[in-house]
Amino acid sequence: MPDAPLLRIDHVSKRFPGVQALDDVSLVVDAGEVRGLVGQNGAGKSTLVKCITGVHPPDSGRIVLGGEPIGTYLPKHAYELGIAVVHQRTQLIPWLSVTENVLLGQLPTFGGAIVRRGEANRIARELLERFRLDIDPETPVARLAPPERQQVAIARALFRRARFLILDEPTASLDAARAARLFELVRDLQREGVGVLYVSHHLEEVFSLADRITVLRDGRVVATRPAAELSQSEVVTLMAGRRLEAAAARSAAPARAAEAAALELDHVSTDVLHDVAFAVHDGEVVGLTGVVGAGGHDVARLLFGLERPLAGEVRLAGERYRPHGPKEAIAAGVFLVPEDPTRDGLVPALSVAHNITLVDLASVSRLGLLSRRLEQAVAGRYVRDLSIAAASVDTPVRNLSGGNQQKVLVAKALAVGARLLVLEEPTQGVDVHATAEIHRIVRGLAEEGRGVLVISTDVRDLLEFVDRVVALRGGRVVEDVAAAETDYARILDLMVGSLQAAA
Amino acid sequence: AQGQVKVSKGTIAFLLSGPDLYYQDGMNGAKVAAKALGYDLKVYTNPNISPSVELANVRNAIAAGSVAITGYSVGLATEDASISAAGKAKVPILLMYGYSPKYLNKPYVVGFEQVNVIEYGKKVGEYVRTHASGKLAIITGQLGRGDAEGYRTGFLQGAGCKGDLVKGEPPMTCAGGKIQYVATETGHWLRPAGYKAAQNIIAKHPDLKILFSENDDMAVGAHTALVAAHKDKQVFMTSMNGAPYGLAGVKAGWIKAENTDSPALEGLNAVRLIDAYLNKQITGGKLYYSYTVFVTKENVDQAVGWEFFKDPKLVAKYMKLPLLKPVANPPGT
Amino acid sequence: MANVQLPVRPAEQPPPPAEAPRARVRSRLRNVDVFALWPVAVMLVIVFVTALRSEHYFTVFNFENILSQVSPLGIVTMGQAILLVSAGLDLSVGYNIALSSIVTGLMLEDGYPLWLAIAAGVGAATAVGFANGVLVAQNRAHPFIITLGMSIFLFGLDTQLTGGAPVNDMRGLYTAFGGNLPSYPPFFGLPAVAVPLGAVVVLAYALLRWTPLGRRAYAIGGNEEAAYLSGIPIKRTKIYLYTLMGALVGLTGMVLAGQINEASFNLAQNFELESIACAVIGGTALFGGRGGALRSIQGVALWGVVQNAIVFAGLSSNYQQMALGAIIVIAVMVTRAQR
Amino acid sequence: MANVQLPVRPAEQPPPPAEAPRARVRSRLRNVDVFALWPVAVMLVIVFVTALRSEHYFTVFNFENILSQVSPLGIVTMGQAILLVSAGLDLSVGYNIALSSIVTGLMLEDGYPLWLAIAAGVGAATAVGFANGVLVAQNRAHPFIITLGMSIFLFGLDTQLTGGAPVNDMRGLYTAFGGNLPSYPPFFGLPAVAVPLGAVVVLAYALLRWTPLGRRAYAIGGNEEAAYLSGIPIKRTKIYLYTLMGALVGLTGMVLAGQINEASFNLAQNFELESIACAVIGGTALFGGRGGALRSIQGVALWGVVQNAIVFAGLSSNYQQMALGAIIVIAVMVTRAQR
Ligand SMILES: Nc1ncnc2c1ncn2[C@@H]1O[C@H](COP(=O)(O)OP(=O)(O)OP(=O)(O)O)[C@@H](O)[C@H]1O
Ligand SMILES: Nc1ncnc2c1ncn2[C@@H]1O[C@H](COP(=O)(O)OP(=O)(O)OP(=O)(O)O)[C@@H](O)[C@H]1O
Ligand SMILES: [Mg+2]
Ligand SMILES: [Mg+2]
Repeated sequence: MPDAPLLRIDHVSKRFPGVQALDDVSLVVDAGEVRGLVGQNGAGKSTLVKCITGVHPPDSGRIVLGGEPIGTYLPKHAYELGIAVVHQRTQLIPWLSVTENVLLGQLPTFGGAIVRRGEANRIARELLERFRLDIDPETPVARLAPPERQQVAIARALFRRARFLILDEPTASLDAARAARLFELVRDLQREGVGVLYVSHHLEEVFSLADRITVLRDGRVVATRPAAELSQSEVVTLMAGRRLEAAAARSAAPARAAEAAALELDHVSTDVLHDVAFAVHDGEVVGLTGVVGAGGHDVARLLFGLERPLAGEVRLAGERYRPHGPKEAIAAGVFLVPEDPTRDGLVPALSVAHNITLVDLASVSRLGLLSRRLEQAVAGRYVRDLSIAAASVDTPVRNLSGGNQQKVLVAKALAVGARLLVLEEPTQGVDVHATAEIHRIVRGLAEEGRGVLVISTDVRDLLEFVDRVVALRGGRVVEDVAAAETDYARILDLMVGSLQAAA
Repeated sequence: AQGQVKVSKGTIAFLLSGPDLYYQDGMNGAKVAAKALGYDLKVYTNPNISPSVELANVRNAIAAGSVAITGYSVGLATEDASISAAGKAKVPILLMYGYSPKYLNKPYVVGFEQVNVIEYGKKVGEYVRTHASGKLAIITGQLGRGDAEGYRTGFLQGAGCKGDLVKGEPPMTCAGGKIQYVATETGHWLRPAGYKAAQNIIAKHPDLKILFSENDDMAVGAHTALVAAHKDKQVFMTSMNGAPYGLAGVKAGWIKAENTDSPALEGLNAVRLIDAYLNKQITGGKLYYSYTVFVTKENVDQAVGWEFFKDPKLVAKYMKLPLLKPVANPPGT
Repeated sequence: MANVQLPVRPAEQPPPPAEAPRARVRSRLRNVDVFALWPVAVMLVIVFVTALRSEHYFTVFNFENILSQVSPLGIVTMGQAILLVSAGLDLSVGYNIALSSIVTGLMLEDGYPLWLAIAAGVGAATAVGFANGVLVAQNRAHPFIITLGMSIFLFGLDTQLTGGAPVNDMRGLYTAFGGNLPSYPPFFGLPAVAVPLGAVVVLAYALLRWTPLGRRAYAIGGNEEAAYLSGIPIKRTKIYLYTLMGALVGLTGMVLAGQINEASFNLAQNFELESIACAVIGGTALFGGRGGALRSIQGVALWGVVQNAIVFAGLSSNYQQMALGAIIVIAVMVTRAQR
Repeated sequence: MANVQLPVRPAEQPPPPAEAPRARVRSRLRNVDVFALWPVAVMLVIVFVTALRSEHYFTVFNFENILSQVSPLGIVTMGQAILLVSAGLDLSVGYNIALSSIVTGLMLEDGYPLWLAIAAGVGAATAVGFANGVLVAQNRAHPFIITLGMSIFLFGLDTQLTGGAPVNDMRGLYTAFGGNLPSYPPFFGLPAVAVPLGAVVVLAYALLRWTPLGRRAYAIGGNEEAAYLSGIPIKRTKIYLYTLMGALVGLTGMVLAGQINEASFNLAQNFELESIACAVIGGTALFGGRGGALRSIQGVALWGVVQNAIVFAGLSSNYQQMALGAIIVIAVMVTRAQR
C-alpha cells in the first residue's frame, strides 16, 4: 500500500463565477492516514471535497483513487469507488426513517425486489450503537435534534464501508462527548487502513487526529507538513498569511448588578427547562452553555417567542416579556441569530445585501421605496467589517462558503441594532480569524451598552470573550459564574455532571 | 370538374368552436359548399370555446384577408366584439348561433343561422306529453350560456309542465299530473358526464320512467348507464341533435323520439348564404332557422343526418335546394 | 467543546439510559398517525346524514353506483399519488387516457384483435408517460409545466385522430367493464371496474412501501439534493415513475372506455386536477415526500361519496359545483390541521 | 454600530483595495442575465420566418391584433408572477375574472351607474382574492389545492348568476376597451386594452423591485422559515399578495368584458393555466423566489406571437394545438438550460 498512495489529487482547479475556488491543488493521502485540511472560510476546503466526490467536477487536473483515475464525476460513482463523505451541511431526507437515511440508496432487499425492513433496521441499529446513540431507527429524522442528525449522517458514511472517508466540519453541531466518540471511530477506521480527510476549524481536533496537515489559502495549497512539526499558531499564520491579533479584552468594569437587568429569567420552566433563573445586564456578555439538549436551544426559542414558559416569567428591562413570535421579539429589541443558517437564517436565492437588510427594510427605504444605494451601503459596511468573502454584495448567499454564510447571519443581527442579541453557536464553522473578529464585534456591542447572550456548546470559545458563564445540565442551571473565576475543565465537568454544582 | 383549375373567389374564414363532432361536421358541410362555389375555407379553432379566443380568431381572419367570416359563435349573443371587428374591417360575417336582434341592422352582418331553441326542445316535450307518463328527469348540457336552459324551457313547455319554466328547477307536475318532473342534472354535453348523471338520477329515483337528454352524446352515455343498471327497458328515452349514434338509437328503439338538425347542412347553407350575399343576391341582417326534422322509429330515415357531405350526390342535392328563407319577424323585433 | 483529551465516561452519555425506553415509546407513538383516517370519519357522517334524508341513498345499488363512478379516477389517482410522493405530478393524464382509448377504439373499428388493440392503446399511453419522464428528468424542469405542455399537445393529437367523432363500440372492453360481476360470493355483483381498481391500489401500496423504487420516490420527493448526493439515480428513477404513470393511465383508458363504451378526446376531462385533488385531500403532500396509496384512495372515496351525497341533497347542478369546491377547501384545511 | 469602535486595519481587510473594482465589475456582469432575454430572440425568428410565408402577417393591424389578444392575459400574468415569486399561485383566476365581469354586467343591465357596477365587480374579485389569501395563509395549505377548490366553487357561482343567458352589453366598459386609441402620437391607435396592461406591468415591476412588500414576497418564496425568523409577517404578506391578485383579476374582468362586450362564465377559460405557463416560460420559477415582472411579460409576448404565428403558418386546426404544446415544452427546456 505505502508505495501506491490511496488518493492522489493532481493539479486540480475549480472556478466559480467570480471566484477561483481551487487553484492547481495537488495532494496525496496514504491508506491509514488521517489528513487534516484547514483554511479560512472560503479557502476552498468544501469545494475540494465536492470535487473528490463528484458534486462539482473539477475544471482541470485529475483525481486518482487506489491507482485508477476517476473518470466520470457523479456522487454515485464516488460511492462505487469507495469514497464516503459527510458534507458540511448535513444532507438528510426529513420524513424518511433514520434507517432509510443511513442506508439511503443501499437498502437490503430480497432479490432487489422487496426491501428487507427488519434487516435494514438491524444494520442501522448496529451502526448507531457505535455512537452509543439510542434512538429508534424507525423515527423520521425530521424529529431528531441537530447533533443526532449529524451522527446519522456520519453513520451513513460509515455504512458505506469506504476505503476513503471525508469529514467536512463533522463536529460543527456535536458536543464534547459526541465529538470524542467520533474521534475514537476515526482512529478505529485508521487502524483498518482507511484513509481519512478531516476538514475542521478546530485546530486542537486536527492536531490530535491528523498525521499530516494541509493548509489551503485562497484555493491554493500553502503547506503540507507532519502535524508533529507544526504548532497551532504556525498553522493560523499560514492560513491567513498574517498573525492573529490578540483576543478582545474583556470589559474592565464588571456588570453593574445594581440597575435593572436587560434580560431576566425568573424561575422559568418549559417541558425541557426546569426553573431556570439568570440575568443579562446591559453592557454584559453572558455565555450560556451545556451539552446539546441541556436547554440552551430552548432558552433561545423562549426569548424569540417560538415557545412560551409554563411557569415563571421572562423580564426585559424590568417589564414582563412574553413575545408571540419573532416579529414581536424583534419589535421588543431582541434578535436571535439561529444555529443553522441555511435552514433557519438565510434566503439562499437572495443576495448578501438583501439578506442583511431583510429584517429592517424600513431602514433602507425612502418614501416607502427600497433604496439600492442605502442597501449597498449598509451591506457593504458589514461585508467589510466581518470580511465576508463574497464576490460582491449582490452574490446570492447560496454561493457563499459555509463559514461566510454564518457571518452574513451575524451581519443581519448587527444591522437590526437590537438591544439584546441572542447568538446561537455564532462561531460554529467560522475560521479563527473570523472568530476573533466576531469576538471583537460582540464585545463592541456590549461596550455600546447592549446585552448579549451567547448560546454555545463551545466552552473554550465562550471563555475567551464572555463576562459570565451560565452552565445548563438537563434543563437546570448548574453554574452561574464570572468567566474570570472559572475554567474550561470545571465548566465541562459541570456540563457532563461529574461534579455537584457548587451551591 | 376535376380537370379544370378554378380560380379561388377568396378565402372564407370558419370559426370552429371546440372539436366536438357537431362543430366538426358543421365545418365539413361548409368545406364542401365552399369547394363547390369556388372558395377556400380556412379554419380558426377555439378548443376551449372561449369568447376571447373567438375575438382573436376573427381578428386573425381579418388580418389574413378573408373575404367573409362564418362559423360558430361560442355562446348565445356573446359575439358583439367579433361582429364589430368584422364590421370595422368591412368583412361580411354570418354566425351559426348567437342571434340577438340588436345585430340585425349592423353593417356587414349577413345574419344568423341557428335552430329555434325553444321550439326545438318543445317538439320533444309535446311528444313526451302524449306518449309517456311517470317520473321525468332531464339531463341538460352545460348551463350558463343560455342554450341548455332554453332547450329545457322549451321541453317543459311542450310537456305542459306547471311552474317557473325559465328557471326549470324540479319538482313540477306536467301533462295534467300524468308526468312528474323530479330531477335535472347537467351532463356538460358529454358522454361520461351523461353516464354519471343518469347513474345519479336512477340511484335517487329508481322508479324513473322518462328521460330527456339535450344531446345524443349524453343520451348514449345515459343509455349505457341504464343498461348497466338494468333500467333501460323501464325508461322512455328522448333526445335531440340527430347525431349518427342518436339516429342509430332511434332505429334500435332505445331512443323513442328526437328532434334532429344537421350541422353539416347548417355549414353548407351558411356558405351558400355568404356567397349569395357577396353576389348581392340577398341583403344582410336576417335570421335564418336551421332545417330540423322531428323523428321517431317510423320516419327516422327522413333525418338529414350529419354526414351527407361524404356523399357527392347528396351534396349536389342540398346545394340545389332553394336558399333558406329569412325569418319573417325575428324575436325581439 | 470538542476536546479529545476529555475522558469519556459511558455512564455520563446523555441521554441517560433510564430515559431511553420512554423516548422510544414516544417516538413510536409519534410515528402512527391516527388522524390520517379522518376522511373515513367524515364519510361516515355524510352517509349517516344523507341516509336520513332519502330512503334510496343507503342501498347496495347506490353503493355500487359510487364505486363504479370513482373506479377509473381511483386508478389514475394511485399513479398521481406515486408521482406526488416523488415531488412530481402529471397534468396530461386527462388527454392521455383519451389517447389510449382512441388508439384502441380505432383499431377495434378497423377489426384488429382485442389483445392487439389493447396493447397498442396502453403502449401509446405508456410511451407518453415515458416522454414526460425523460423531459422532466433531463431538464430538471418543473413537471407542472412540462406535463401541461404535453396535455395541450395530446389534445391536438386526440382530436386529429378522431376528427371529434367518438368511437361508439369498444366491443370486448365493453363486455369486460360495462357491467357487474356475478352476484354470488366472492364477487357480490360489484361493478367490474372495481377489480382493476383493487389490483392497482394493492400494487401502488406495495410499490411505495416495500420496493426500492418506492423508497427512492420518497427520497427524491423529500430532498432531491440529498438523494442525489447519496448516489440515487435521480433521472432514471423519475423516468421509471412517469412511465409507470403512463401505464396506469393506459389501464384507466381501457377501463373507462369499456365502462362507457366510447373512445373520444373528452373521455376523461378534468381527471388531471381531480386525481391530484383526491390524493391531496387524502393527505398526500403536494411536492414532497409524504403520503401514500391508502391515504390517497381514501381521498378518492371521499370525493365519490361527497359528489353522490350532493346529488341526493337535491341541490341544483350549479349549487352542486359550489358545494364541491367548498368541500375540497374544507377537506384540505382538515388534513393540514391534523399535522 | 458596534464596529465603529473597532480598530480598523485597512491593510488587513480582505479583499485588498486593488481587487475591489475588478470584483465589482465582474459581479455586475454576472448579475446581468443576458439569457433572460431569449424569448425576445425567439420571437424575432418566428416573426421573420412567418413574414416570409404570408404577406398579411407583418402588418400594423396584425401587430395591434396580437397586442389586443395578449393584453388581458398579460394583466393576470403579472399577478400570477407576483404570487409565484412568493411560492404561491392562483388557479381560480379564470372563473374569478368571469365573476367580476358577471357582477358588473348584471348591475349594468339593472341600470346601476357604471362606476358602481365596476366597483362591485372589482370588489367581488378582490374579495375572492382576499379569501384565497386567508385560506392559504391561515392553514398553510398548498395554494394549488385551495385555489382549485375556489375555482370549482366560482364555476358554480358564475353559471348560477348568469343562469338564463350571459350579459351581452357592457355599455361604458365596451366604449372604453372595445376599440383603439386615437391614431396620432403618443397613442398610435394602439388597442385600448394595451393601456391597463402597460400600467400593470410598471406596477408589478416596481412592486417586486422597489417595495418592501415585493422583497418580502421573494423572501417568503425563497425560504419561508428564514423569512419568519426575520420577523416578516408571513400571513399578512400572503394575504396582501392574494388580495392584490384579486384586484388585478377584477381589472382583467373589466378589460376583457369591455373588449368582448360580454360577461359570462367562460369569459376567461384556461386563463389560470395560461398565465402560469406564460410566467414560467418567461423564466419565473414555479414555487419560489426567482423571476419577476419583465421576464414574465416576455413569456406573455412569446405566447401571443406563437399562437398568432401558428395560425398564419396555415397548420390545420388540430396541428395548431400540437405545435403550441410542443413550444411550451421547448420553451421551458430553454429557460432551464440557460440556468
Ligand atoms: N456553488 C457555488 N457557486 C459559486 N461560488 C461558490 C460555490 N460554492 C463555493 N463557492 C465559492 O468558492 C469559495 C470556496 O468555498 P468553500 O465552500 O470551498 O470554502 P470552505 O473552505 O469550505 O469555507 P468554510 O470553512 O466556510 O466552509 C468561496 O469563495 C465560495 O464563495
Ligand atoms: N438533485 C440533483 N442535483 C444536481 N444535479 C443533478 C441532480 N439530479 C440529477 N442531476 C444531474 O443529472 C446527471 C445524472 O443524474 P443521475 O445519475 O441521477 O441520472 P442517471 O439516470 O443515473 O444517469 P445515467 O444512468 O446516465 O448515469 C448528473 O450528472 C447531475 O448533473
Ligand atoms: Mg466548507
Ligand atoms: Mg445511472
